Amino acid sequence: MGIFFSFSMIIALVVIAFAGVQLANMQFIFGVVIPYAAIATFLIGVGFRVYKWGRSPVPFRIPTTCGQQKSLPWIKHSRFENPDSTFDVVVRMALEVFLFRTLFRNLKAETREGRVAYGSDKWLWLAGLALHVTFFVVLLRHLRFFMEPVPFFVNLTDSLDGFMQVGTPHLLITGVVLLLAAVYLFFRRISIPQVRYISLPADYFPLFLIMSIAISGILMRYFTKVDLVRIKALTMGLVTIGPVETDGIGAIFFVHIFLISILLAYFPFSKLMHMGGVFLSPTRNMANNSRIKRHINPWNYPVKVHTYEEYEEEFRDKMKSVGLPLEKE
Amino acid sequence: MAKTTQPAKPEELSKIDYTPPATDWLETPVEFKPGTYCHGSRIKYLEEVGFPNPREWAPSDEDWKLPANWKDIILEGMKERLGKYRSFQLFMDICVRCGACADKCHFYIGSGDPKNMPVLRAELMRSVYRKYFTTGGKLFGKQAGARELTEAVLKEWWYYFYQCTECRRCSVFCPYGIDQAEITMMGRELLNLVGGQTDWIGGPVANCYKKGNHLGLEPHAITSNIDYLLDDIEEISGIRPEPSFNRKGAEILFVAPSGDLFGDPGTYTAMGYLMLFHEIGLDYTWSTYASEGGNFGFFTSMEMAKRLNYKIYAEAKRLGVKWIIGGECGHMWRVLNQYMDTWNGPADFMVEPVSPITGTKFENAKGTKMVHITEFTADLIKNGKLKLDPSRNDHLNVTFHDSCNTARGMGIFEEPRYIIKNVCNNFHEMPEDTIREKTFCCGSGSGLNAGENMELRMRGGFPKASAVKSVQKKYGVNMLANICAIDRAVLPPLMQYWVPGVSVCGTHELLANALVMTGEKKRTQDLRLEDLPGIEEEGEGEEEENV
Amino acid sequence: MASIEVDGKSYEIDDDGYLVDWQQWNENIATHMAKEEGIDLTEEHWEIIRFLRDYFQKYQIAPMIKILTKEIGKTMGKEKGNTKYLYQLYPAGPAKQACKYAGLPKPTGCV
Amino acid sequence: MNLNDLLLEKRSAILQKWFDLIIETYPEETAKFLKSQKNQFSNPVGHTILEGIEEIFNEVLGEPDPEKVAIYLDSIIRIRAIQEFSPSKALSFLFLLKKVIRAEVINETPEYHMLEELSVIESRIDDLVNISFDIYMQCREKIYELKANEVKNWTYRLLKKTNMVKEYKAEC
Repeated sequence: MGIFFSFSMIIALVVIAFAGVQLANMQFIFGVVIPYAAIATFLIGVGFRVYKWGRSPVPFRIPTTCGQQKSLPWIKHSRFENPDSTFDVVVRMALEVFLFRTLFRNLKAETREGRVAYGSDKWLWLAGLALHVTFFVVLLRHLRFFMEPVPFFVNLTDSLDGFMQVGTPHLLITGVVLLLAAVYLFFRRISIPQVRYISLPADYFPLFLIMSIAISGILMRYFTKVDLVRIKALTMGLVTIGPVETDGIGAIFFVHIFLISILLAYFPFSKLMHMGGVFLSPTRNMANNSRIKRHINPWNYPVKVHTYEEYEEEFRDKMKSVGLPLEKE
Repeated sequence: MAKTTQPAKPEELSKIDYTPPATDWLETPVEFKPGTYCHGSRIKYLEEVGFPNPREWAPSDEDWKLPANWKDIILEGMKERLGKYRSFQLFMDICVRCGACADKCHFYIGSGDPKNMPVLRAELMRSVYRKYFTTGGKLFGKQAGARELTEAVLKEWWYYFYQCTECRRCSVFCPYGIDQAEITMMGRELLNLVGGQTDWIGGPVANCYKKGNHLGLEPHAITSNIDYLLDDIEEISGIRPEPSFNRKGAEILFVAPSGDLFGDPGTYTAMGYLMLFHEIGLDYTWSTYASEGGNFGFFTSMEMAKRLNYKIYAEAKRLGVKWIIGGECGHMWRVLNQYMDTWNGPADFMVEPVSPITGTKFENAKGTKMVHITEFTADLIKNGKLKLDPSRNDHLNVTFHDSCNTARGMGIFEEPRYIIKNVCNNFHEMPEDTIREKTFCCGSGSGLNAGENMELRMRGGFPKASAVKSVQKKYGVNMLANICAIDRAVLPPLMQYWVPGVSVCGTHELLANALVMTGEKKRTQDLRLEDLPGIEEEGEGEEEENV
Repeated sequence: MASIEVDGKSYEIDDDGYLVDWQQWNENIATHMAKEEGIDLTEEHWEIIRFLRDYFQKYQIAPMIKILTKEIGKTMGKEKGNTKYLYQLYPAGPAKQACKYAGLPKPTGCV
Repeated sequence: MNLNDLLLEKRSAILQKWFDLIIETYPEETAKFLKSQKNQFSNPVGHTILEGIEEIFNEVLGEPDPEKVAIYLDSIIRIRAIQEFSPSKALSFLFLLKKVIRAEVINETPEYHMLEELSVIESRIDDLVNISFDIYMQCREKIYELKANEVKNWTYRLLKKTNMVKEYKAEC
């Protein structure tokens, strides 16, 4: 049900873009106005969300320790699973962000009846990593539309990406892998009942969005052939906020850029904010050194307590009967 | 009285439908079946510490006698906590429902109830958070996974937030480290605002506030209990330690969980402490005022936990001790390691802990000035300060259960293992993904070790029990060691049900069994006054001669 | 909260059947409870109930199992006074009713 | 070919179907988890059921010796005795075997000579159900005993000593 709702939303967006450009030739709106608005929403939105998280203090130091603590000198301390210094924390975060360390956690290969069987999360780790890495590479490659002269590393990525020299223009692996990863994650979400049971429409919408962006991108590159020179002019115009003409560019491009604008605009309101969240999560981004250095809680207010004097007052005679030392006889 | 379910009527029996109702989780209301929830807290316990809305109620009642404006209280409380805890605000926003945590919770594995999946236990709260705190939730309602806060939802919170032992195994497997224990703590804090607390937690909190420990042991009861323990120590070793209480000027204050002064097998561990400290001639004192290391207040609200924890530093300051040793307890050490200094510190009236016997500096405790007893003892053994005869434990085939809080809230793995390996000749580890940071919970932590929810405890403990069963079958393990008072209280019934033949003990009971004390007589019995291995053959009529 | 009727007076009991206010206890409550479960209380029985009442009077908590076995040993003969023998003989004795008879609240905490 | 050989030949298909039917008594989401997660410690429930039904099926085919089959029946029943199942649902898994075998036999061999062999097999399953009732009661009684023996009541267990001595003598 949630799936249908999200899927129909995507179809509607594509139709709006296509109709808007083809029939009402609002190229300017879709090509310039909407992207600017989307980028603005993205920046302000993400900024506000991170600010809102940052505003709430971290009252207690509560890392989840997944390894032996720093203890007696002769006991081996597992530095990156139970960090006690900022450097170790940075390494732990890096492992988390770049290699998805936690999803890799229960990947112990067990041989059962002669067959090597991995824990169920290996596919999630693989697809997740694939999606994020390829998405990053695709973004990197797209810099060539926004920078003049095109920096060397962008060209390098381009050549690396297409090293298989297949077809003209060269088949770029990242685009395809991105689409496959998104498709896999979508099928995983509907095939595993536990995940399907908990999925909300807001989980399907970003997946469909990424898939449609990838498809429209692939269409543009290999099938419907669009005029790159004009597109570069438009994108450079966007970047330098200079004059921009939008005629002579295929509708598919406007669909592509409209969907990307939707993704950017939707980003701060959605679960995609886990990008910022992972860096702020108190169970990962803190060292387990609260016994070494006192962690300050900004709102640590005094509380009503039961003092020793009150305690002795109540039990004085019983304490005296067993010879316990007393403050007041 | 809780309503007893009548026997099923004939026509009910005939249509045995094998597949349970497949309603969406937002709609399936909670059914309070006896054995799966704890009694509601009684008036006396709430009044004693000033918790709101003390009244007569049972969770299975239709009317929970909530205050009229309970909904505003909860939402106002949630708003306040979102502003005070970044963890709460973040964990409400960044879950992507990837399902990596779904099958990692021992309650889900044992009960099969989908709402026990950590992600769904969080969604119970998130769905209400979205409705009242996010624009998307307000606009799209159910489409955005948001729902009204009704009494049925509050009952669902109560049922599932008291079915999570805050063991944090899910936060180990979550890519963003979302910690369901934090969400459960916030849930329990909100429930406490309207009087939603269990009796089994309310009692210890009231006792600890008034009398210094969960059991309500008064000063002379503590000394009397310890006297009886000293009698037994004298009977098996011929030596009678003389512990001191509330003694000013002692070098070290020793704080243990009060469960060790009352219930078996905890009392054997307490005997272990007494014998060890006597043997090394430690200048230490117990305290009848700060006679509780544990903190059931931690299962009600942060403020209550701080009010109970206050006593340890206050007593250390009053007695003028140099530093503190903490006994074998799970939740106690989560609170000490991550909260105590922040609440009631700085502990600058004490010095950096240095072992008077070996001179070792405990750098990892120089802020809080409190050392775990296994750290202290492991250091003693490493420096050869204890004379040990492991053969006295030869009749035991030991495995070690990593308590959740010392494992995931602190990271104590090697210290207890080092001790056990030095005092027992037969030690076997349980399978790799059931121990250390991936340890399965005993199923009864965070105040769920009541009696009335025994079925729930058996479900929660089943994954750990199946790990113990596997080492029992493979190596013949017959003793499950641990370093937590609740474990010592709840693992025996868990073993009786799932793995008969395995008994339970604390680490320092094993140590004291093997400890050769100076001037002790020939040991014929262990701390449980049972014959040691190899004694029967030598015949009963053995006259005592000094070893 | 339920309650029980004894000689025309009603006494409150909690969900597990324990007397809520232990001061209210008197001997015929115990007899009433025992009769309800088909057990008649002998003199030896009363002796132990009185021991528990006195202990609770003094310490405000139930005695530790070790204390009770020692005290039973003194009154009922040495060989009955050790835990191993008693656990063996009564691994599943109806302890719950005994606690109700003596009308004492249950110890709570890490036990 | 008699029924036993047929069942032996179809052994893994029957076990697979029977396992699926048992797992379907759990909520749908959990069912897939119980089926897919092969690790014995991440999914002790599924593993115990799988291991148990294999042995039970062997017993049903061969001459069932009560001790051995009781161990495996106990391992499954002990779990279902504390889960969300009513007694009838907890023991329903044995009747499911009848359903699977009957389905297997009917589409295999319509002739009637299988009938009395089938009744032999089904009567063995009925015996297992009888044993299962005893095991189920033992598990439930253990739970109540554990409840009664929670440490809070330990202290008074001895109070019953004098009565127990009298009752004890009366019984034996």
